[in-house]
Amino acid sequence: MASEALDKPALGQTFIAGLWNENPVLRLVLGMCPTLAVTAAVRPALTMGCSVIFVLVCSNLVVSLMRNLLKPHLRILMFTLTIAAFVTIADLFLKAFLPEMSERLGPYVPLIIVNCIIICRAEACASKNGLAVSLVDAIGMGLGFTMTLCVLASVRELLATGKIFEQQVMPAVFVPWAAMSMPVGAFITLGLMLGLVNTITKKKA
Amino acid sequence: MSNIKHFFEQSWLLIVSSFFFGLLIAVANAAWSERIVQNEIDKRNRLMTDLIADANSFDVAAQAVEIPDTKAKVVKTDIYRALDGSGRTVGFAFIAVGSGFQDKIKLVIAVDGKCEKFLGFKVLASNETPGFGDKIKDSYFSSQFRDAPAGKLQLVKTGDDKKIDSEIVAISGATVSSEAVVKIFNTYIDTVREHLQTKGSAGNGK
Amino acid sequence: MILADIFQLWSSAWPAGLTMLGLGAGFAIVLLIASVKLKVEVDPKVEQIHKALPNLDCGACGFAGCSSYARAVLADPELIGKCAPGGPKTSEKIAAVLNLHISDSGPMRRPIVHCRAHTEDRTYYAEYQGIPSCTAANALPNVQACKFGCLGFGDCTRACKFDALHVIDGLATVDYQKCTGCTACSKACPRNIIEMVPFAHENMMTVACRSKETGKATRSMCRVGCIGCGICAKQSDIFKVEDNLARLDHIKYEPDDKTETAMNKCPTGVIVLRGPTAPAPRPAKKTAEKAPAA
Amino acid sequence: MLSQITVSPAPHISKPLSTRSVMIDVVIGLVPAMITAGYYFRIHAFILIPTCVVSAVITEWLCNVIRRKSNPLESLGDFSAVVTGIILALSVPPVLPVWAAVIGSGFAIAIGKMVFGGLGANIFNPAMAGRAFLTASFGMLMTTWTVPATIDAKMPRISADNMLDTRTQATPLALSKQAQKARTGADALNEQLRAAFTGEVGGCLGETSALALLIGGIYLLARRTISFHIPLAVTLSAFVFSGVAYLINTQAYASPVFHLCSGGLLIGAFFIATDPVTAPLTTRGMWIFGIGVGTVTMLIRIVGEYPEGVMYSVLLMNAVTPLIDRFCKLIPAGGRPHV
Amino acid sequence: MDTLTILLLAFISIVIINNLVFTKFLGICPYLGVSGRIDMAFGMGLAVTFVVTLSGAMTWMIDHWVLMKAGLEVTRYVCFILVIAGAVQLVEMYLRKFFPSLYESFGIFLPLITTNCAILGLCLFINLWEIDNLLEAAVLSFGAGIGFTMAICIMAGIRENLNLADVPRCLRGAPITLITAGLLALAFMGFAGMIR
Amino acid sequence: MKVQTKGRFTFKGGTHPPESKGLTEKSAIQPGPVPRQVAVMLSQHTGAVCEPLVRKGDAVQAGQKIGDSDAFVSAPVHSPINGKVKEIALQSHAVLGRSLAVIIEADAENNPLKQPASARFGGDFDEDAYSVEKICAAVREAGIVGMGGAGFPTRVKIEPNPRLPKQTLVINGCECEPYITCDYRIMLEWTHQIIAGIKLARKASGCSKVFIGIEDNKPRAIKVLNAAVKTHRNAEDIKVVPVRTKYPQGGERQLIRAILGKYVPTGGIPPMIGVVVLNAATTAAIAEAVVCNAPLTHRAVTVSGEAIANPGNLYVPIGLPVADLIDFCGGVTQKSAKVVLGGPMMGIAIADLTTPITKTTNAITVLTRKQIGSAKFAGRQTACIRCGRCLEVCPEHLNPTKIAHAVKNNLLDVAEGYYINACTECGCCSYVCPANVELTGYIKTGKIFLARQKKKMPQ
Ligand SMILES: Cc1cc2nc3c(=O)[nH]c(=O)nc-3n(C[C@H](O)[C@H](O)[C@H](O)COP(=O)(O)O)c2cc1C
Ligand SMILES: Cc1cc2nc3c(=O)[nH]c(=O)nc-3n(C[C@H](O)[C@H](O)[C@H](O)COP(=O)(O)O)c2cc1C
Ligand SMILES: Cc1cc2nc3c(=O)[nH]c(=O)nc-3n(C[C@H](O)[C@H](O)[C@H](O)COP(=O)(O)O)c2cc1C
Ligand SMILES: Cc1cc2nc3c(=O)[nH]c(=O)nc-3n(C[C@H](O)[C@H](O)[C@H](O)CO)c2cc1C
Ligand code: SF4
Ligand code: SF4
Ligand code: SF4
Ligand code: SF4
Ligand code: FES
Repeated sequence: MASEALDKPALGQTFIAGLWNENPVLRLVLGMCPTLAVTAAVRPALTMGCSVIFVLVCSNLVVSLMRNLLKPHLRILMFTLTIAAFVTIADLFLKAFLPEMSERLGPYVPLIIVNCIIICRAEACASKNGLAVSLVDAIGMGLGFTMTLCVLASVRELLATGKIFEQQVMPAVFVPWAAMSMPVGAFITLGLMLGLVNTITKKKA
Repeated sequence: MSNIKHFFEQSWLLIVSSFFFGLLIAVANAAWSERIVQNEIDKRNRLMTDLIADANSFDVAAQAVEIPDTKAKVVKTDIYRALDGSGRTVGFAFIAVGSGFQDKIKLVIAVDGKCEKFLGFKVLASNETPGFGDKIKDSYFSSQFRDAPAGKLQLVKTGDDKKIDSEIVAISGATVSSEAVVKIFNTYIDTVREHLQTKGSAGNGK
Repeated sequence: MILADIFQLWSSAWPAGLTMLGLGAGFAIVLLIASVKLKVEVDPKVEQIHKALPNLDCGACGFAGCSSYARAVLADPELIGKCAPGGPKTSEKIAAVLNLHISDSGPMRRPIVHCRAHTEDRTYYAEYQGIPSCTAANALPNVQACKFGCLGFGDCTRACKFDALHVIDGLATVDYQKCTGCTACSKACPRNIIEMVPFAHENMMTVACRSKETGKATRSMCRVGCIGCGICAKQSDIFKVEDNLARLDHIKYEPDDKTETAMNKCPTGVIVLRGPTAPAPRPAKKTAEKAPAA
Repeated sequence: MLSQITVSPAPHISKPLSTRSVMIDVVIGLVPAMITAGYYFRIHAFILIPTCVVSAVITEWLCNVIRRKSNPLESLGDFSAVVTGIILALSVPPVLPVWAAVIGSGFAIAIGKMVFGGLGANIFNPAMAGRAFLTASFGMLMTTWTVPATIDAKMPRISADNMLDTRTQATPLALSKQAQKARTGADALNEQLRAAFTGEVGGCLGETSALALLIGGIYLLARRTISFHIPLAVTLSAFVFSGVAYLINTQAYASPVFHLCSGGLLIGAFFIATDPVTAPLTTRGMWIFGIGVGTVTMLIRIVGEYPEGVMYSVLLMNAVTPLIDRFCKLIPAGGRPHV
Repeated sequence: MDTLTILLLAFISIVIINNLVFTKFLGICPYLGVSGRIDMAFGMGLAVTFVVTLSGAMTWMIDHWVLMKAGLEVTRYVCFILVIAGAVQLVEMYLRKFFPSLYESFGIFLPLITTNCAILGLCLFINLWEIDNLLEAAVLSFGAGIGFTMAICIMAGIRENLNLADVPRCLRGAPITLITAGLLALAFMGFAGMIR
Repeated sequence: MKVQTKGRFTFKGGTHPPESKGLTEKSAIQPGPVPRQVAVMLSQHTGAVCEPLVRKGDAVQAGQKIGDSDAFVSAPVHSPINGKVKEIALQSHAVLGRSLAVIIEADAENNPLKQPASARFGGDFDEDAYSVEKICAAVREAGIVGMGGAGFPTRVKIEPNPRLPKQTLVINGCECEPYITCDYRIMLEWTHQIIAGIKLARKASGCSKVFIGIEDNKPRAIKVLNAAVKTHRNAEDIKVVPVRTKYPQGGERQLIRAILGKYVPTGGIPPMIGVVVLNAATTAAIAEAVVCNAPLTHRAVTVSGEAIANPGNLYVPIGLPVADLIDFCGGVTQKSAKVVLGGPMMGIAIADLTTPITKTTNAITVLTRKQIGSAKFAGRQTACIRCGRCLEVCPEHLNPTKIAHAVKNNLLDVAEGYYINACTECGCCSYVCPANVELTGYIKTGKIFLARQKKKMPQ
């Protein structure tokens, strides 16, 4: 308990950490599957990001509430259960209100359940901190994730179709690079992006 | 006894929360399931309306019609009847599935009220390669099916895609996907026409 | 009205709720029984490290999950810091667990490089065109005249995981601010000139040379090498000259006047202070024999 | 007197051979293919080959600059980027737009080679990686061909839309694919054999003339720039595979000789699969690699959906090259040491 | 086509043509994390194959025989993940207790797998593809595991080679692995459309 | 009867560097310079270093033992000249860098040039006069070590050893290194001495078969030895075997493979398969030691290379500085770029010309920049292009590029997995590499790393 009080992080710092220093995709290299799968265009990426924020916030809150009741053997099971429940709700919501997106994202919405980011935050943050910190952490992490997804998706969408948010931005003579919307484009763009981030952070250090 | 006590000590939280979450999901489902079902119907209806211009409302003309697949399997599909404002049958539509270049292709196919002409198709779901197979959605390909005679179609590599007949000109570079679409048409049309004509749902343009 | 709605919801929701209840209870029972029946004893240290880890089983460390990483770290402490989600905090915790067993009394040992010659101080007979590695160069006879001094190809730099050692003008130089005393550099040096010295004082004095050549030979090879003249030994008895080389007993070293004088009187200036706040050694005398050009 | 002497580990002499000389040999080996490309496709060849070479070289230079190499020009001296550029140019359709060629060579060098650390480090054949990217991105452009200038000086394009007179103008392999689908007409393909041998058919710039490629290949073999294992394994396994198919149904499947002479099989066997960087090191590994390339090529040609498979089969076998190398580890002359 | 051919084609298709890693982006985290050495990669592959086969079949059974019958499809995700997590944990404990050597060779990878989306992903895809018999679901699951093993072993081989290369510093580790995976995906496009 | 001089036997791998033997192969062995000062290294062999037996200022006689050791694997050293011990000090040493040497100032008046002993050996030799013990003792006391390279004490090699019984004696007259011709000249000029040495070694080691392996680029040596063997009694089992000219045919593992078709186990030594390999010069030294009771104080050295004004073969005292030898051969021309002790493939490049020659120094090769070729000069090295040439030429069937790159990236376990310790450092791989990767250098370095790691070098 004492140590918990000791390294109780400042809210602002927690928030920023999620955005950059501990950005789940760029720095922790977690949750790569949705990152790759849904970033062919910005719109599904954004939807995915929002769903993740929703699940992250809810599960962090619930876990934070339960944190003193958790028993070691069933801890991970509890997390999984909580997350799965909220993912189901998010999935139902998408089906009900954004049917197009739901179809596009397909099984990648339920796959949020096993997205390492969420269990990671439940374990590393929510199970050790109070409601406020957990909430801020969830939002920070979620936004970090969403931002990264959107950047990646805009690069890919731009090159693959010449559009962003389905709006034409490239001049008409531009011939779209179909490969960018294929797995190749996903892997390579993300790889180069991680490389770029590595260079930037190295320089700062 | 102490075992049971131990058990509850350890896992009451899990049990209670599973129940709680079960309820939560069920409530969400109960609240939104109608919308979800409605969404699907809306989408189908929208596509069917696109195909059958005069359609005003739809009803089910035949349920679970069995279509003999090429893989010796049997697939079932519903046939919907489109009615115009005055209640006349203006066409029929059904959902058809077949394998494309990469994955399954799901189409909505429409025929006219007498089941003599196709009214075209819309892609409900497909996973074809962007830039290749996904051109089946493009109008220059799909418009070839509009008003084509409702019978066996044929895929040709070269020809006039403006001419409306039973010859469908393949998309260059995506012969396979084009072929898949034509094949879906051919798989379904005989059974559907037979069904409609023998069951008497078609032709009595009332 | 509201009650009716709730009743409505409830009646449609209870099967789901009950199923989940069943599932949850079922798993709880099975796992609990299993955890008792199938318990395997593990090393408590592994357990401790395992606890310090985030338990994500994400595989980012390159191991098959947290428990195998825990075992690996215990076996090889150099693997600390591979857990990306845990970050530095986790590394510190693991270090804490491991350090319980390394607890070491006495002053911290830190490396001292027993050479003070920079490139311009040394004699070279020929240009070396081989692999830029001290070990490779040391296998050849004449990469530089002195067979005892630093070669400056930085095998030690590459061995240091903490970026605490750099070759500056051909001489390996320790950055004592960053050095953790891990001994990696001293094991890497093929000439064995990096000694782990117990730093009883902030800065330690040393004879930065290992050359056993005669004074004359040393002079022909290096402007700053120890010539074994014995002046230092006359000032303080912690110096001893053997095999043409003065040695300083680091254990006995005290920063007093005698050692200070010895340092200042050394004709080649090879007695120097090393440590985080050590002053720069006095410049080499230009009078020493100039080496023939390489 | 001895002021210029140096010391270094043994040995102190070396064979008068350098990476550059090896690469230049390959360029020389490709000259016949480039000449036939120029002869049959005229202006297209004269534009595409220099474009690819120049953009490959510039990309490598740029990557070196980005990596802050002390001398970004240094690595250009080994000529490997030139080879990559030429091979990429020779393996694209003659009518590929120049901008696409630039993108292709850029991808080939930047993603195919430099991100792995430059010469020698790449896992995949850079030229083929570039070509695969082009195919995935601009499928239409990569399947649009032209009639050789010697048949029709206007060089009309051939693509699926305007295959006016299929006998003379479609690429041989497209015809073979059609025959496979129709399950008839493969025997007629043999008429094309002579044209495929000299190169008077549609196809990628450098692949059409089996004769030119054979000359170049034999030059490389004679100069010992390449060893015979890979070319032999590729052609042999392709021959066997297509031979079996041919024996099963001569109407549906073209003859093995036709398969060897058409498409990219020969340029693949002699110049692409032999890229030392991306092929196995050991002799046994080379056999496995070659057989893999030949078999997968034929698998794609005969069973798969694409008319040609050299590019994919080379890339696939490149991917397993490290595994091949690992499992074809040499045993020391004195046996494995007993420990 | 007889059943055997269909199963065989389904198997080949999921191993090579619709490889989970290269076309469906599933299981990328362990694919990046545990592909450093071939022996580790192989162990991981085996563990995934084992678990995915088990859970593919089990979730199919639960889905078809329980949930669909009872109209409880909404709880599908929760049930799936609980079944997977529970089964994995049980198998791990069991192996550890009774087959320590087997546990050492691939059991240690099991906990890593619960949070691996290849498993849940495949179960969801089986549901999406409307596979209607248990055998096919099992074969598909097994094939998916084999496909993952193949992919991760290839990558491990490549990475062992890259250890000896001068890869730009900022690209070492995950970035170069991703780029390589991209090129691999490009190479595997050669098989596209081979089986439909 | 026509003598077969074409070699049919060889091994898999190897390469063909330019032989460059024409520079010296016609020059007979002549006495070297009159020494003013010699530095006799106390460590000239594999095994324990000798303790000096003399002190500064002592007067020494030619042939006097001046250093010895009690260790089994060691060999004493002797003064080659009359003179006075100037000091015992560190000297440049080709292998050890700096090592203790007894520095002897020559007695200016009383120092006759030593002549080779070959004159004392005629058309036949009767080894029965010498018992096995006597041969072994004489070989040890004379300080004979292998003169073909590693300098392993010869007594240890030929002495009967019940654990490793020997059946076959192989005499290594290949001299596969470019430039070097001293063994060739010895075989031509000291033919009968060599055969006497062989007979003695055969007797001591208890071998029943003897093969003299000679590369087929030395047809004269093959003919001369063949003829000489015929004049000897009890020499029917001594066979002269021409082997194919290919580097490193003279490596003992390769020679055994070529002649006997047997493989020395990896990490093992020839006695494990019942074989002893002796260099031709070593046999000559054995004969001299046993018959004339003369210690090993002089040896034949080839001084060659394009940068040497008058290349030749010299009979010189061990301990003579390299500079004296080079000067005696007319000094170097301006183009010199590298001074190598030994041949260009395995020799050691030195820069301190006061380095004395040792028992194992068979040549001094001074190369010009042109001979060195593209290698080693900055700008001509590229990354490995994985061409596989190094694998092709490696006589030990290793994967040099994998090993070297593993060492470069400090992955010693990988290097070990590719059998780094099986490398004989022959240099073939570096020689053929088009990318001029320093394969042999890296492998050598890797072996040192490994040895240090194994020993866990105490600080
Ligand atoms: C990357 C790639 C993706 C492709 N995707 C499709 C596809 O989705 N649908 C299709 O019919 N053909 C696709 N093709 C082309 C087919 O493989 C094949 O070449 C073509 O169908 C042959 O027919 P054609 O006569 O129209 O060229 C693709 C080709 C490539 C290179
Ligand atoms: C540790 C060691 C032990 C050896 N023991 C024997 C031995 O017992 N008998 C023998 O004939 N040679 C022995 N040798 C000598 C080797 O077989 C070999 O002849 C020697 O290393 C010289 O070989 P080289 O000049 O090819 O390098 C030994 C060598 C070493 C390094
Ligand atoms: C690569 C290589 C080449 C060698 N070439 C010769 C050679 O040409 N002639 C020779 O006598 N010894 C050569 N040796 C040394 C022999 O392996 C072996 O040590 C020697 O013949 C043993 O005889 P010794 O103990 O009398 O020196 C070579 C060794 C190696 C490793
Ligand atoms: C025999 C030989 C064949 C080559 N083939 C190719 C090739 O197909 N594609 C390519 O990009 N580079 C090729 N190269 C050049 C070079 O090896 C290649 O760019 C390297 O992969 C770059 O690291 C070849 C080189 C040689 C010696
Ligand atoms: S201290 Fe040793 S390892 Fe470091 S540079 Fe000097 S010689 Fe090399
Ligand atoms: S290797 Fe270790 S002891 Fe040496 S300088 Fe670095 S931190 Fe200090
Ligand atoms: S010879 Fe050189 S370039 Fe060829 S594989 Fe060996 S190290 Fe690489
Ligand atoms: S130096 Fe070693 S690795 Fe190279 S060829 Fe010779 S034995 Fe083989
Ligand atoms: S997100 Fe798919 S395995 Fe981690």
